[in-house]
This record gives sequence, C-alpha cells and structure tokens, in this order.
Amino acid sequence: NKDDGKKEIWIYTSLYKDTIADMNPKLEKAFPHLKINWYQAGSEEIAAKVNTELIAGAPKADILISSERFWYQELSDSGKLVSWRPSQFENFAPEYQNQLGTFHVVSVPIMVLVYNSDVIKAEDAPKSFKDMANPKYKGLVNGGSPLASGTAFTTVLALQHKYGWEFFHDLKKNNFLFDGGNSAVIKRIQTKERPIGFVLLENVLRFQNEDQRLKTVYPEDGVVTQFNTMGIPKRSGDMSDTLKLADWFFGQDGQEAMTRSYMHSPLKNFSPPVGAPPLSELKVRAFPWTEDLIKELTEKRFEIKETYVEIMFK
Amino acid sequence: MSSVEFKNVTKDYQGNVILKNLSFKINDGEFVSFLGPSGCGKTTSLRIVAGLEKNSGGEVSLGGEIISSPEKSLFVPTRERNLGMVFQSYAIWPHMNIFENVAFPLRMKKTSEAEIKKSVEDVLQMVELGGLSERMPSTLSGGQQQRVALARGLVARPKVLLLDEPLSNLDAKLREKMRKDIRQIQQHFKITCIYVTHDQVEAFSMSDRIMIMEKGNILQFATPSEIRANPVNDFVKDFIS
Amino acid sequence: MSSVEFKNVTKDYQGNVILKNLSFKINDGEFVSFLGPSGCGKTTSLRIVAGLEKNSGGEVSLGGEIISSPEKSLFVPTRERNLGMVFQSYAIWPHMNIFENVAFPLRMKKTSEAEIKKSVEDVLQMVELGGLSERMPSTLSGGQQQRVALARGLVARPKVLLLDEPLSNLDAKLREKMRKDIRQIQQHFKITCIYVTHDQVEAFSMSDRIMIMEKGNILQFATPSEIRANPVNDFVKDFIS
Amino acid sequence: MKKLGLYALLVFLFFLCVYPFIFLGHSFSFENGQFDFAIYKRAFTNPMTIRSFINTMVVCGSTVFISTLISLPLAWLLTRTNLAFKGFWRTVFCLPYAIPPFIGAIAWIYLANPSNGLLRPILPWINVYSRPGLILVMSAFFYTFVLINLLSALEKIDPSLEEAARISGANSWQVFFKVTLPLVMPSLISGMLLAFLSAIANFGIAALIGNAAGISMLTTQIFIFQKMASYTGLKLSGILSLGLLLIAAIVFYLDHVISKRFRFSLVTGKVARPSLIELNKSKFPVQVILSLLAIIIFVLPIGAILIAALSKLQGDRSLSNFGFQNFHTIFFKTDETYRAVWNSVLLAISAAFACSLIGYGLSQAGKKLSLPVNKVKEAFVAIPYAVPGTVLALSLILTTLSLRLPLYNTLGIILLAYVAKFLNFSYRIINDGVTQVDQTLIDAAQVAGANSWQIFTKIWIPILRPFLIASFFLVFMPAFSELTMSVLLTGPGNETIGTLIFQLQEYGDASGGGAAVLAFCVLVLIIVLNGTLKIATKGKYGL
Ligand SMILES: Nc1ncnc2c1ncn2[C@@H]1O[C@H](COP(=O)(O)OP(=O)(O)OP(=O)(O)O)[C@@H](O)[C@H]1O
Ligand SMILES: Nc1ncnc2c1ncn2[C@@H]1O[C@H](COP(=O)(O)OP(=O)(O)OP(=O)(O)O)[C@@H](O)[C@H]1O
Ligand SMILES: [Mg+2]
Ligand SMILES: [Mg+2]
Repeated sequence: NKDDGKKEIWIYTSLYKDTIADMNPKLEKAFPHLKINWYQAGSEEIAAKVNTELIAGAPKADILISSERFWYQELSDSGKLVSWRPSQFENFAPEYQNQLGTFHVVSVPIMVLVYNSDVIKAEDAPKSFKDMANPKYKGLVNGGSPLASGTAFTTVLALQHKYGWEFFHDLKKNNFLFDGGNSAVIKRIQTKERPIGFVLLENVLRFQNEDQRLKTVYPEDGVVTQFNTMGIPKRSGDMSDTLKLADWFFGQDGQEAMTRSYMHSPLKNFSPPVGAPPLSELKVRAFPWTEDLIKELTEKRFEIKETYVEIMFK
Repeated sequence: MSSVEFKNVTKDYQGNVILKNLSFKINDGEFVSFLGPSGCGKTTSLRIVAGLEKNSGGEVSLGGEIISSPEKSLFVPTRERNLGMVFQSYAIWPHMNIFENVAFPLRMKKTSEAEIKKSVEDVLQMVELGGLSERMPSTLSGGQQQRVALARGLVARPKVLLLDEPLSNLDAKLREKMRKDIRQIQQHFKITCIYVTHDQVEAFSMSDRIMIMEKGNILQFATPSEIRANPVNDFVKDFIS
Repeated sequence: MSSVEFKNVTKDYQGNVILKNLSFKINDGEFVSFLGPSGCGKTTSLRIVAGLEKNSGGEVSLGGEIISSPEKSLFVPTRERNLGMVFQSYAIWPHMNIFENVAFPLRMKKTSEAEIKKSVEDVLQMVELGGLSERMPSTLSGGQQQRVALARGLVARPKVLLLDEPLSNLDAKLREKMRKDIRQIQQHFKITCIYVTHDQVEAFSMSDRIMIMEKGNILQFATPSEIRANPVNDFVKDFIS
Repeated sequence: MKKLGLYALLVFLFFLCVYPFIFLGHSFSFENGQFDFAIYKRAFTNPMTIRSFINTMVVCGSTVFISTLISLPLAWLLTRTNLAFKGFWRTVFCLPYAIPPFIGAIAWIYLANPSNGLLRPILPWINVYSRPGLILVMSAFFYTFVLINLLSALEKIDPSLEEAARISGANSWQVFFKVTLPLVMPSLISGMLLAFLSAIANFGIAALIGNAAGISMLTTQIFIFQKMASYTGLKLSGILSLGLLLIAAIVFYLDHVISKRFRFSLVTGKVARPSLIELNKSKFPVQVILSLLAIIIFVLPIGAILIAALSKLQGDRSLSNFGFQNFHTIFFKTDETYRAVWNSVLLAISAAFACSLIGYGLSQAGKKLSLPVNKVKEAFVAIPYAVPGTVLALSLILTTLSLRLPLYNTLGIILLAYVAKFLNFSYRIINDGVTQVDQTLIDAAQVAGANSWQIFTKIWIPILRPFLIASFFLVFMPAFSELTMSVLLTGPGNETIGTLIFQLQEYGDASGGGAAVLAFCVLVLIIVLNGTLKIATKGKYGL
C-alpha cells in the first residue's frame, strides 16, 4: 500500500466536494509524506463532531475549515485552538488580519439576492434585502434557515442588526420561507416555488453557464460577506506538518482553488472568481463587520436565534 | 324448517377429488351421524353445510332453499345459515375467557345480558365446567377445551347443529352423559343434527340415521337397525363390526 | 434400563395444586395406561416425565437415575432423555410436509438418509398414510394429522414412549389396528410405554398395568384383572364400569 | 451455561443501547464537576420546547391514528379475501417504507407546495405546509410499520378461530373486530408503537415540512439547539433528547398496560385449512380504491422523484429539459457512487442480520426473564430508536473515543449505530412471532432430541418466516439510505448512499437532481432485490 508509513492528517471541512477534488492532487504533490483524510460535511455537523471529540478528550481533527465563524471564536475563547500566523498574513486585507491568530479566514463567500427571470422581470426584481419585506413580493421570497445554515444565520444577524426585529415581522407577513441550506434556496428559485431569495454568490455562479434564468442582484443595502474560517485544534506532539499544511491553503495554489470555487480571496491583489465583481467593489456597501460588532453578536446569538424562532414559528 | 339436502355435491382441491357426487337428505329435526374411516370426507361435508368450504359442483339446500350452488353462482354466507358447530380442532378463542367464548353466539344474536348469563351458566354446568367460567382457555386440559367447544355450539340453540367428533377426548363416563345431554337438547328443541364420529357405538346409539362414507362416497344411509341387519357390502359390514 | 419413577412428585400453578404427591414406579419395558376423568392431571404427569414441565416438588427418575429434582436443583433437559411423545394436540409442524415431520426425530439422531427414507415410509405405511408423504399438514384431515403425530412418536424407537390420547380421532377399525401395532412395536423393542387415554376398553386391553387418577391423586395402580376384581373404591368401580 | 448467554446478551444490550446515553447525559450534565441545573431549566422551560412538545404529541398521535386507519382494511384485504393481484398490492403497499422519509418529503413539497405544487392545477386547495399536510405525509410513510406488523400476524392465525365466529352468526365486520383484531392486537400495538416512535424521532419530514409550515417539533427543536454550532447548543440538544426518552418511556408503560391482556398462541399444533372471503360485487370498486391509494402514497411521490431525477435544471418543465444527464453524472462522473452503494449494501445487510438475530435472542430471553426485567429490556431496546439520530451518533462517538475502541471513523461504528437504532424493529416484530407460537410445537422438537440450535434452525426460523422477513426488511430499508447518523460517522472511503445523497443535496451540482437520482435508484434496487428474492424462493421470502 502506497499510504503505508505516511502520517495521517484529518481535515474537517464544509468546503464543497469539487473544491476538495480540485486541491487534492496538488496537496499530494506538495506533501508526499502525508496521508490527508477529508471529513466533509456541513459546518454544523463539523461543529457537533468536533465538540464531541473534545468532550471525549480525544480530538481527531487536525485542521478545521468551515463557515461558522462564531464557533471558532468560542473554541478560541476556551483555549482549544493553536495560535499561529500564515506566511501570507501581511497580504491579508486589513479586516481579515486576525491578531489573535487562533483562526483565519480562508475564503470569503458572499450573500446576494437571486431571482428567476422566468417569473420576475428585471425591472420588478428586488433591489435590496430590505425589499424582500415589500408586500409586492408576498409569497415569492425565501432564504436559508439560520437554524440549518451558518451563512444564513450570519445573514440574519446582519439584517437584524441593521433593521431590527420589525423587518422579520414584515418578512413573516410576506410569507417568507426560511428553510434548508443554500442549495435548497437555489432549488426553490429554480423550481419557482419561491422565485426570489438570498443565497451565496458561489451557488449562483456554479450555474452561470447552465441556467441562464438565475439572475444575481448585488443588493443596494450591501452584500453580507461571510467568513470561511480555518482553525487548528491543539494537539499534543509535533504539529509542524499540520501548520505547514494549513499554510498551504493561504498560498497561491490554495487561494486559486478557492476562487475557482467561486469564493473571494481574503488576500489583497487576488483576482475575483469568474463572473464576480472584485471584493473591493462589493465592500463599498457591504455589511460593516467590525471586531466589536462580531463580539457583540457572538454574545447575543442564542438570544437572536430564539427570538427569530419565536417570530417565525408563530 | 331446517332439513339439509345435498344434490350431486362434489368437492375437489386442485383436481384432488374429495367428495364424489354426494346426494342425500337429512330431515328437519333428524339426528344423523356421518361414520367412516379417517380422511373419507366427513369434515369436508360438514364444512360445506356450514359454508366454510364451497362445493365445487352440485347444490346444497337448507330448509328447502338452495344455499350453495356454484352453477347458479349462489352462495349464502355462513352467518346467515343459523348454525351451531363444534370443531374437531376446538377453535376456542384464546383471548376470551370461558364465559365469553360460550357467550359469543348469544351476543351475536343480541340476547339480553341477563339471559346470556343464565344460558351460559346452564350450559357450562351441563358440560361439567361450572366454576371455570373465568379461566382462560390456555389453562384448560384437552378434554376441558373440547367441552367448551361443545358448550359454545349448543348455547344458542341453533336450527342445525354440526358436531365434528365433539367427544373424542372425553372419558367413557362423561362421554355417556354428554351423549344423553346432546340428544336431549336436540330432541327438545327439534334441532337438526349432523354428528361426525369415528365411534360406531356412539353413532349407533344416538342416531336416527347413519350415513356411512368411504373415500368421498356414500356407502349406506339408513337407520342403525337397518344397517346392522343389511349392510350393503363387505366394507360396511366389516367397518361396523 | 428405562424404568420411570415418581417419588412424592407435586405440581402447582401459582398455588393451584394439580398433582398431589404422586409416587409410582413403571418398570423397564412395561406398558402402563393413565386413566382418569378429564382434567385429573394425566397430561401434566406425562409432561413432567418428558421434562416439558418441571415438577414443583419430589423426584423423577428415569432408568434409575434422577432426572428432575427441584430440591437437588437437578434437571436433565428433554432432548437428553431419549423419549418419544405423541401430543394430545398433535403438535404437527405446519411448515414441514408429512415426510419431514415424521423424519425429524431421525434427523436429530443423524440417521443416514437411506435409513430415514425407509423408516419413515414404513411407519407411514403402518399408520395408513402411505402416499401422503409429500402433503402439507394443512391439507390433512383431523385423524390423518393425529396419525402423523403417532408416526413421529414411533419412528425413532425411543426407550420411553409417551402417548397422550393418540387414537382419539380414529375410527374403531383403525384404532384397533393401531393398538395392535403400537403394542407390537412396544414389545418388540422393549419400549417403556405410558399411555394416556380416556377409553377404558383401550386401557384394559393394552396395558400391563393401569394407573387410575382423579384430581391429581393416584387412586389405584394395578393390573387390569386386579382392578376389575378389586376396585379400591366406588369411584374406580364406577369409572371403569 | 444458558444463563451465562442470557446475561451476556443483556450486558451487550446495555452497552449498545443505554450506556452511550448515560455517558452523554453525564458529560452534559456536569460543568466543571458541578451538576448543571441551569441547562436543564433552559432546555425544558423554554416556551418553544413546550410548544414543540404539544405539536409533537398532536402530530404524531394523529399520524398513528391515520396509519392504523389505512392499515387495518389493507391488511384485512391482503390476507383474508380473494383479492386479485394480492402479491402485487402487498409489495406496492409495503414499499413506501423504502423511500427515505426526507426524500419523500421533498417529493411531496414538489407535488403539493402552495406556490406551484404539481397538483395545484387539479387540487387548488392542496398545501403540504400545514398541520394536516404534515400529518398526512408522515402517515404516508409510517403506516407501513402498522401494515407490515399486521400482515405477518394475520398470516399466522389459526383460521378455524375465525370460522367459529362466523358459525356463531358474526358478520365479517364482527369477526374482524371481535376475534381477529383482538388476536392480532399485540402486533397491532407494536406496529402503532413503532409508527409513533418513528414519527416522534423523525427529522426529515418534521424539518422540511414542519419548518415551512411554522410547526416546530421536538426533533426540530433539538436540531435548532444542536445547530447552534456551540458547546452549549450541543449540550442543550443532548439534554432535550432526554425529553424524547421520557415520552418513549410513557408510551412503553401504556403499551405494557394494554398489551399484557393480549398474549396467546396463534400458531397451534392442530392445523386448520384457511378459507378466503370472496369479494364478489365489491371486487371492482376495491381494485379502484386500492389503485387510487397506491397512486397517492406511492406513484405520485416516486413520480415526483423521477421528474427531479430527469430534470437537467430543477423546475424547468419544458420537454428539452428532461434527460439522463443526472444519471450520467452519478454513475460515470462520481467515483464514490459505487463505493457508497457497496458500503450501504454491506452495512444494511449486516445490520438486518444482526438486528434479526439479536431481536430473536432477546425475544427468547423474554421467556426466561421475569416480567419487570422484560419491560426494562424492552425499554432498553427502544431508547436508541426514540432518540434523534444525531444524538445517537454523537453519543457513540463519545463512547467509542472515551473507551478507546478502535471503531472511530470505520464502517464498524456506522454498523453499530444502525444496529442500535433499528434493533427495536426486529425485536418488536420477532417477539410478536415468538409469543404467538404454541409451545407444544417446540416441545415436540425437544422430545425428538433437537438441541437449541436445531430447534432454532429447523422449527423457529421456518415458523417465524413472515416475521423474520418483515424484520429483515424493516431494518434493511432504512439502513440502506440512512443519512442523519451516517453523515456524522462517515470518514474517507466510508461513504454510504445516505451521505452521498446528503452531499448531492447540499453541495451538489444539479441541486437536487443528483440526490433524486440516487433516491430513485435506492428504490429500484430494493424493488429488484425484493423481486429476485421472491422469485428465487418461489414467493416464500420477500415482501
Ligand atoms: N396454567 C394453568 N393454571 C391453572 N390450572 C391449570 C393450568 N394448566 C392446567 N391446569 C389444570 O390442571 C388440570 C390438569 O390438567 P391436565 O392437562 O393434566 O389434564 P388431563 O388429565 O390431561 O385432562 P384431559 O383428559 O381433559 O386432557 C386441569 O384441571 C387444568 O385445568
Ligand atoms: N387442501 C387439500 N388438498 C388435498 N387434499 C385435501 C385437502 N384438504 C383435505 N384434503 C383431503 O380430503 C380428505 C377428506 O378430509 P376430511 O377432513 O373431510 O376427512 P374426515 O373424514 O373428516 O377425516 P377424519 O376422521 O380423519 O377427521 C382427506 O383425505 C384429506 O387429506
Ligand atoms: Mg375430520
Ligand atoms: Mg390431557
């Protein structure tokens, strides 16, 4: 067996399968002495699995990459993560330079609005997130469930912060359907069950050649940028291989793979994914994440989830 | 009116002929025994009378009316035939206690609760199971179960009573008593009775007439004295000796 | 060596006493009938010999060795007792055809296929079921099923044979033949036989000794002529008359 | 020696079904060595929890009621009458069980969502996103538990018991309700129990339809906690699942009270001939009604899945959009497809065998155990079933890691999870069979000199055949496409059909098309498997 005697490394990630398939050959070449195992699942499955491993006192994951930024914060706060700096740290856009060093943003998915042009004419399409509460879109709008999807939750946090709970009451009145993850949203838009929705840009760009009906709107009230985050759980023993491997994701090959998967790079001077505007352009109106805001929301997130459920399950 | 009549009744299971062209008439209030070696078709005939099995050909009449005729696509379902039956395999319901087992035919007739109580206690007394009415069937001995089956067949005083070896697991004393009781009830209520037995003594002592069968045929159908005096052939002679 | 001995055997179901202190000895190769009214404990005694029921007290011995004694926490499981048994309720396995039902005890003994075939055909011939070996039990008449049960009990020539009303559903002719055959096999192979019956004639004509029971007690245990000559009490006298 | 085996079985049962939860509960209840009351308070006094509890009871109770209403007449028709095409109908009505419930829910959303459900043009009022919608969709899957249990029991009753009732003047109705039904009551209750437990533990339908309808269920509430992706959330979800255990315990107690009145042998040693009731005039209407029912529960959802599988783009209903592109992608472009199918077949067969065997052992052990011990045993078996899959998976992870069992990230832990989860099916159904067989049939074999093993293979297995088949399928089918636990337990090379469906569903290319292809193939595979089995064994084995 060619894997005999190789050191095993486990990467738990919510990156898409084709992204992994894209990176794998390069990784094998770069790290011939490592056997890299992927556990690929949703951010929440990863969180549940890792939390359980930690409770059992036997962490198995070497590297974590998923979109639940708040969870990394929690892990970091309880001292479970290694502090380190990628070699490219200096090239990070300033807002992504995490001085703590316990987790770093690998890529930046972006939440946008999408509609099905079979049903909605361009001039009738919503212009902003706020528009979704407009009665004229009653029964037409949907989004991912903040209970099921980390990115949907991040979006809800942003919208709540910006517009308050009133906005969600209006959404409810508009028969807004919050359910599933991003692919479920795309599917509902495609099947016209709900022809309008908020969804990750990468999910739309994947279809840019196949399904011309899907139209993207970069909302006037700003896209919501997400955090595809990497963290390294503390393990006993030599961690140099792990760190080297982790650093690879921030290098040329790693970041190119991310953009090929339609996510933006957190590094300056990296070209945007095919079909997407550059991050700098989107950032002009993007939701203004700041350290303090993130901290505040991290603390309030349970409360927000509960209030959200209260409103939506009335 | 509850005579039972077979006209050219046949029965086969996938070509396996069990009853070959049976024709006979049992009169209203008559007590007839079916006698014959094991496997000759007694139970099958009884089940055809009951409508639990359909004859493959011929006509079955009850009280002068045809109740089953495949040629005429006519078939009166069992429950409308107003019968009592004691099964060779007892068929006691395991989920009811003795009382409820026996009371069942009365309940189907919407008899009043008081009357049910009285009738059931009486018939249980008669089969010497008084006092066991609360027991569940699985706690009874073989002979006790057989007596429950008998009590259930008798309790509703049906117009036609079909008995399939109802006493085979009882001892001579009890058997004798049962025979007398059955005969008494039968005569008192003018019940037409078909009695399947393998016991010549029983058949000869109880019956108005006896039908002797062999391999799905009727060999002889006559009164006990006639059969004894003039057995139609050697088989009958031999069988009743 | 296959005598059967009970020493102060008792049996109760949750306080309900069924057998009261039975003591008796059946000699090697002897043919003993249990006779008694329905519900007196015949089947229960038989099941205790077979080890299908555990006695609540006392000792049961087989061939001089104790096989069941609750006091000594001793219990030899049924399959090691080398018995044959014919059940009152037949206990035919519904999923096996007749041949397989009868062949089962031989298969358990790892008899050769050729021998099984011969023995089964022979015993089926004897109970007059030759030719039915491929049939499934549900297509047999009551008497035919009973004969399958009998054939299964006899086929392996056990050391001790327990028969629980094995002929109750057969006609007089067949019954007589079966009695003779059973007796012949029993004597030829020196089988110790316990025969439960409700039929006095049967008991008196077949047995070396008869045990008369009532309500869980032994009333008399003696040869037929002795019992006929000196019944111990009125009950016995009355019962055998 | 026998006693030893018995205790070994019970200890095994304890470690498989109870210990992981005790371990989990313990880990979650203590914070820095202190018992954490606050977390219990937070989990159970939350108004959402209370509302979910009420919803769960109402929805699941109604589901069981409707399931019973569908299953009773179906079972009667399939076993007691001369219904034409019986074998075909039987298979058709047992098969909805093979559709993974969450796939079925997706199909129903496709068919009956209030915006553009396929059925809207014909039935404009139809709306899955509603309480009746939720109940009906659940019933359309979980009735199979009741049906399969009933079928195996009805097949085994000595027919002369029913004939005796007909002689007594009972009409078909009365025969059924006064004799047949009480006789099969233990099986009916087991079926209802399984349906209820399945419904309360179900996540797929509850989430997909319940969420959108604004009806929160206990499982979705647990999910909400768990999906907080935080340590506290994880703890809350674990603790709330103890609430499900409590419901299961109550249900078990009720079962105990009701069913101790119904225990008796249905398979006796005197064999009677079955006779069938003729349908005569109702022959045709019955076929029509069955066809309609089959269309609703089986054909429509499968049709919806097939449409999704054939759509290149979801929702585009123009003819040019249909083709086999998704099939091509799944079978020729996805290298793990074959591995996943192989793993799932292997796991499902092993789980089905293991569960049936253990279930049989536990049923037999029941005869030697005292009543209270028996009840405890039954509750043990039911625990993993009543707990949501994620919690079971997590507690197994926790246990195997803590005990340093070399199972983590292997197929072994997935198998263990399946066995724990589905053992309840096998145990319930086989236990009904075992208690219904007249003891003298076993006695006769003992007398003939058969040892325990011979009695098992030569008497029990053939007599219990319908129960064993039901047990096998009841485990095989859900295990084959199991998703919730597999997703957490899988590792590289350990893909199962469920995890693959999840991948395709969540991250896939054709958003749903690929998952539909797999779901459709699972169904075809099960139909083919069942068909071959039936033909190969001349109708003896198979649904
Ligand atoms: N589980 C039980 N609980 C209470 N009583 C029982 C139980 N099982 C059997 N009995 C009683 O034990 C007595 C003896 O039963 P057994 O079957 O030995 O009778 P038997 O002599 O074989 O009668 P028969 O000739 O009618 O078959 C009967 O009165 C029966 O009612
Ligand atoms: N399904 C079947 N297929 C073939 N033969 C059958 C079927 N059912 C019954 N038989 C045969 O029909 C014949 C008549 O059976 P029946 O039960 O009427 O006999 P019987 O006279 O009652 O006998 P017994 O005195 O033994 O009860 C038997 O030889 C039996 O084997
Ligand atoms: Mg008969
Ligand atoms: Mg008896």
